[in-house]
Amino acid sequence: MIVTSTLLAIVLAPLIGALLAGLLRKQIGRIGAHSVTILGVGIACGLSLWVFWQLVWGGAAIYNHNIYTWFQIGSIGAHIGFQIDRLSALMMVVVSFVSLMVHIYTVGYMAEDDGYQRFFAYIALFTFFMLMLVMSNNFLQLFFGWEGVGLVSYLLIGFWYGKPSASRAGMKAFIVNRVGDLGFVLGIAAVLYFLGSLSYSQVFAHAPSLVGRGIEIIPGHTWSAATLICILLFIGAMGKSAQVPLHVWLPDSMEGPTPISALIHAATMVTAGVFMVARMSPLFELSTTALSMVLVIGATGAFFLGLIGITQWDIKRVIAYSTLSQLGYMMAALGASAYAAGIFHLMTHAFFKALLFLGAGSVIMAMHHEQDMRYMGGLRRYMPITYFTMWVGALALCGIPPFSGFYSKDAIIDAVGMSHIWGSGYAYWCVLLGVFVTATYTFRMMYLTFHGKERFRVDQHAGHVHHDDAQHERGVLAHTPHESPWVVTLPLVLLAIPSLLVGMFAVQPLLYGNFFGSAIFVLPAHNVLGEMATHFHGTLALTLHAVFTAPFWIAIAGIVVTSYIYLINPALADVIKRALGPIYRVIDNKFYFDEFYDAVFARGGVALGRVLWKRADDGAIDGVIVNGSAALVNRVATRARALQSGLLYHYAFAMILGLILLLAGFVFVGHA
Amino acid sequence: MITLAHYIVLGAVLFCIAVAGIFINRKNVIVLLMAIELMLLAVNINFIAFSRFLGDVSGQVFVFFILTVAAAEAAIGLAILTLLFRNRRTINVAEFDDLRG
Amino acid sequence: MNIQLLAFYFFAFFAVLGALLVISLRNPVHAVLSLVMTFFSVACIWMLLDAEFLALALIVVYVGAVMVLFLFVVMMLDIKVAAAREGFIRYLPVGIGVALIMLAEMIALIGVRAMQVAPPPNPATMHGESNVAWIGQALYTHYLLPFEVAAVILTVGIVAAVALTLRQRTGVRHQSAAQQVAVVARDRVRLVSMPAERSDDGAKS
Amino acid sequence: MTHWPFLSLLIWVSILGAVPVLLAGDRRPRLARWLALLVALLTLAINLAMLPGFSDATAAMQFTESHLWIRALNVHYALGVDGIAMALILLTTITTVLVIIGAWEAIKTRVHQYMAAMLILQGFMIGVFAATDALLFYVFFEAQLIPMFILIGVWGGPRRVYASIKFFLYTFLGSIFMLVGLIYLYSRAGTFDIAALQALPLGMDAQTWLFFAFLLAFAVKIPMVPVHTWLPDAHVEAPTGGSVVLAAVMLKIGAYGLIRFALPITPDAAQHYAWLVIGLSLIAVIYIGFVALVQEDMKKLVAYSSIAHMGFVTLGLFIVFMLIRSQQGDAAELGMQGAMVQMISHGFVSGALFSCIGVMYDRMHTRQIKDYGGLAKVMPWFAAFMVFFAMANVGLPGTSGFVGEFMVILASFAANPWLALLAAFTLVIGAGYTLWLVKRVVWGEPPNAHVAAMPDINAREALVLAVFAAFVLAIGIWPEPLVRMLDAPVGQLVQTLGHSKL
Repeated sequence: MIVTSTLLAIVLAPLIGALLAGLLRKQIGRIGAHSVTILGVGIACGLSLWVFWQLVWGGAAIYNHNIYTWFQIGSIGAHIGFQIDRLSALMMVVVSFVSLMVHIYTVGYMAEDDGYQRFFAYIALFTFFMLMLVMSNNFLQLFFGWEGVGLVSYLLIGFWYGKPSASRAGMKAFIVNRVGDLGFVLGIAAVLYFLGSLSYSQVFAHAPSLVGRGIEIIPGHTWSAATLICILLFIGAMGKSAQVPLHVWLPDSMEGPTPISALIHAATMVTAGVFMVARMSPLFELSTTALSMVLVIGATGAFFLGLIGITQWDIKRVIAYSTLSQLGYMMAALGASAYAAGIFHLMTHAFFKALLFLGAGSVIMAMHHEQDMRYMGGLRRYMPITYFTMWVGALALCGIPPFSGFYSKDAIIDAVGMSHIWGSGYAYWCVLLGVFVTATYTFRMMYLTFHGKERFRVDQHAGHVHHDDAQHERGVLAHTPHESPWVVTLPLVLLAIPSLLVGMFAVQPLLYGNFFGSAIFVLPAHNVLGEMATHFHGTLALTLHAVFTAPFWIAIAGIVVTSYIYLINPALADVIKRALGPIYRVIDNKFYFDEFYDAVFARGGVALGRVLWKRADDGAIDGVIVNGSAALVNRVATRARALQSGLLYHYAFAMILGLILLLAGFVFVGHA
Repeated sequence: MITLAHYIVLGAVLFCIAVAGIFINRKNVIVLLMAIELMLLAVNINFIAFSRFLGDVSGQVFVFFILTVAAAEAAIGLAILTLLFRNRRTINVAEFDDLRG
Repeated sequence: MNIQLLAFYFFAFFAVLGALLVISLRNPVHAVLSLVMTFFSVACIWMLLDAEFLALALIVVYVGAVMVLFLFVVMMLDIKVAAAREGFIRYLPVGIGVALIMLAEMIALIGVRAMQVAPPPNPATMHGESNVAWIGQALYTHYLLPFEVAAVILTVGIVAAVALTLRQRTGVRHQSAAQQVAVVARDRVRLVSMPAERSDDGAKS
Repeated sequence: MTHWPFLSLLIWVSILGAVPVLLAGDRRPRLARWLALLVALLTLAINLAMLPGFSDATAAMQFTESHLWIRALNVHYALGVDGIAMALILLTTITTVLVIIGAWEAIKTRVHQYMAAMLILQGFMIGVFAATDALLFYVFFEAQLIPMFILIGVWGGPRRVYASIKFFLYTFLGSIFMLVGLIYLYSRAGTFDIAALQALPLGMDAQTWLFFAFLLAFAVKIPMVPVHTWLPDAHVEAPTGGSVVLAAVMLKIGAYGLIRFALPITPDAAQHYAWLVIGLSLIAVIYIGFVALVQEDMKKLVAYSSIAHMGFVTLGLFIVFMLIRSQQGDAAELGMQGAMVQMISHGFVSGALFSCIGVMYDRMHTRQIKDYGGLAKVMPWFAAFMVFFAMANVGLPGTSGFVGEFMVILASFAANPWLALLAAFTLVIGAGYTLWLVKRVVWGEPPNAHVAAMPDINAREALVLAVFAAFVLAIGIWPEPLVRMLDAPVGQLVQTLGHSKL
């Protein structure tokens, strides 16, 4: 039995922790700050697990109740409430667990930072918003959480606000997300317009009525209502989940502290779009057009954004592009109607990507906040725990059986391959080639960081000024790198466990066991997972069968090539780079998305604003109309002033003239 | 028999003479003041004539008030004149142009 | 033509003549005297209109007070007649022209013929009272407030005239009895305490 | 309860309360401040005392008073409030208290006159909202120009004379047309009673003329594009308190006038020309958004953003006509509610933002964005408030700024998806200009020693900002109480607009 007070405790515990840490930061100090927030998130995590257990094994019914009315106007009502089914419960567990890990990790990672309490307040607040998002039973609250996590993301990317690049990246993230939200809000409006409610249950109940309804967006051109709604909602997901072409904010978000990159920009927030599309499956199923769009955009991201990862030198940016690529995989799964596969990959990805990021953070700490892989190498001797756990994550990311990533990614590739909707052929090639790309950038990163020879030197006299990057010579460390403290390595280990195992245990129930029940709706015609289930003969068989499939060998090919280049023949990398000159440049410049946006939208907007302000507002309205009329009055008055000679007899004369005219008027006009 | 027209024409004639006086004596404030007195007188003739021919006392009462105000006006006007003359040593209206902006 | 009409023309002639002289005479004193003549003639015409009270008031108040005031001022001020007459000839045609146009218009407006009405019986005597009583009745009942206001205006006029022309002359020596009486000893004598000189210096030198 | 003349008390306590404040004189600014605060708190208390007796179930006027004022013209001193007016009066009384606290140390010259002007302004503004007689409304409407004119003209910045005259003439120009309209209505109805005027049947020609007369009068006040250019100048030159009241309350008077006059008196003309107002509103949202983006003066930026936000109010008000035409009563009500909530919310948000700018101005005596930076480092509490209000300005869910915009966007989608798209564009452009401001002012490193030495907000400033924040948050998290208060009159208004007068 799930009761309201439990759910309230889950969302409010992190919020209270955040408020205490944020508002009373002087009073409670550093220890107090991390204690209250870890306690709050711990409560949320424990209760989420309990709720999950209740739903899956305890036989509890789906919870769907409103807590209070947000507004009620006529028949249009907006409420705050929770809908807890297996989908949201799974998300709650993932979110609160990863968040808890990140909280613990942060104790070590941010130990020397001035904004310690602020940081804990932010991430606890993030947990609150994210839980509100996944637990919502209506679109309004979904949007509340959606924007809330966006806000915290903005604050956290710009956490080191002294750095101009950080605050700019935060702003960029928020504004690009807002472009997506524009679509999302319109999507919500469309849902309300066509289906008359904001509550999931009512919307989904009425969803079939959308079939056949259309709207004339352009005169003479009728659009299917379902397609319109889904595309608008998906635009929102594109912003939040960083899909092409709204992905540009995510790499820049690496300006934020590393725990944030793990929590927000890999494991949870960016997957909100995936979660949302899965939640809206009853709507998306109605529009094959929208599904095609999801599929094509997701698959494009999976391959092309992964390519960029190969050229990056910043360890966090490599993982960031990897995240973009994996988000593309999830979206592609959704587009192929394999919602469960998408969510499955979301879950495994949350674990192993958080692991990779936190591992990268551990490396960065050891390297005294140096993120450039050109100054690393050979670190495996100094930090064994980080090294091993990161390899777990890397192998999971590449989809090597039996690591968790294998099960989810394999399912996605199969599902895309089985899909028959428009664009599925293209998408299949993208996701297949994506496997190669993934293996390449992952192994490149691992080799550059942990293997090969050390490309840094230790100088006891250098770098006494710790955070002063300007005077810091690159590649020179004050101390030998050493393994991180237990608060950092503990989360690594705790995350490595599910990264390794969760796939194995979850693949059967999650993909083929109708785990989500009514939470996800798939039309029989689109049911690729159902089709796949017929070929499914147990987890072990699946794992062994992997050796006979294309993705496995593609991944192996990627690994072999990368190993050869980075371990045996490092000079080859430059040869390839030169050989692929123009293509390399395009990829290295991230397909020129940033340059294009900056020139067209950022500078174009400012230029347009300046023209409107100076020309239209100050020039036309104020200059011509407002001040112009004042000037006209002035000119007329200057003329008229000549009449006021100041000489009495002029006035007397004027009076008499007036009198004569008056009399003449009476005489001639008549005095009847 | 004296008709109403007689009185009114007399008033008109006096009024016009006063107007002409204002015109031709534009330099001499005293004559201007006297022309104004003449105008008031002309108006008063009309009032009294109408009062008599309409049998209404209001006209005569009004003349009474006009006389009062005219007396006050003459007193103040002359006082101003004296003041002006004391300060400017002239009564030439053309030189009183302080109102000119 | 009865005697009344004759009297009217007689007084009207002198009134107009006086008016013409007012605006054309060179000497201001003469002009004022001509104005007196006009006022007097008009007062007589008012008599013909049975407005005895106002006729007498005109003579007493106007001729007796205001005109004399004019005369005072004219005599007091040393007016340069030549300068004041400047432009007389130049503006004469305009003045006459304007006056004639106005006169023509007024007469046209009056429509002389339309007003060829005989005077009704004297309203005052109809009520069995004199003209003075008749006006007085109205003035002290119906027009009481305006009457009081008129009184105030006159007072203000007097105050204004005095205030305008009053001036403080500088450089005139006169004694102020009030100040003399108000003097006290403290103001005259100032006691200054001075330390006594030591004679040490003197002794040394 | 209702036999107390609460509304008269509100108005006249405030106006007459200015007298002792004035008498405190220039020599005793402390006394003047405390007296003014006392009067403001007293008005707030009276206003709060009205709440228990106020019923949100009815659209009828409550707390009504009526006395014959000018017999010859059948003008009444008639007061009364419905939910809309009540909400706005509450906004007024709360804002005034905060403004007086906010001006505690910021105003140094002629404190007593400043405080008195503020109180008188409050009285007049309450009068505008409470008047149920058109002529009384007009009198208050014009009267409140005077204290504002003085506030800008005396305590303003260097170009205060230009700004105050521009402000005065602009508004005056508009209200002349309203007066003509009212006189015409009086000649038809023989009364100035607003309810009677609303019931008056009018032909289409008369409605058209009247509609444009009212529109011009109130569009200047709101202000709508293209008669908005007085607002940036007035804001830039006005003292902080003046800006706060101007943005928080006075702009609402324009929209309130539309609700009371233009919409119900001339529904058919409004219906016919709704496209025009909707077009201008969208221009306000987008065009002004771009203009706000490039402002270098913080106050100008917030002023332009006010115009954009008020664009949502007019959009919500007139979208109703398109929805009524397509038989979507609920959506129409949603749009109008959105406009109302947006009004109240904008009152708090813009008031708070101007207060924030005032806090900075008191320390640095400049409003240029380029003079600031890195406030998060030197004034952490202030930075927290500033970011919070910026987020409210952006329309983040959970703040009041979101509620109204959300409702209006939902409603306009029902009218036409393209309208919703253009309106929702504010999500992006609004975030653009607000966050860019925040980035340049709050984030980064302090650009000079003066900024680095700025002290954080004191308890008094924190109180003002915290109260603003509390309201912004409360409306954002739970708008239902506000919506309930507005519901009955809004519902009735939508009903009225549905019936043609022809």
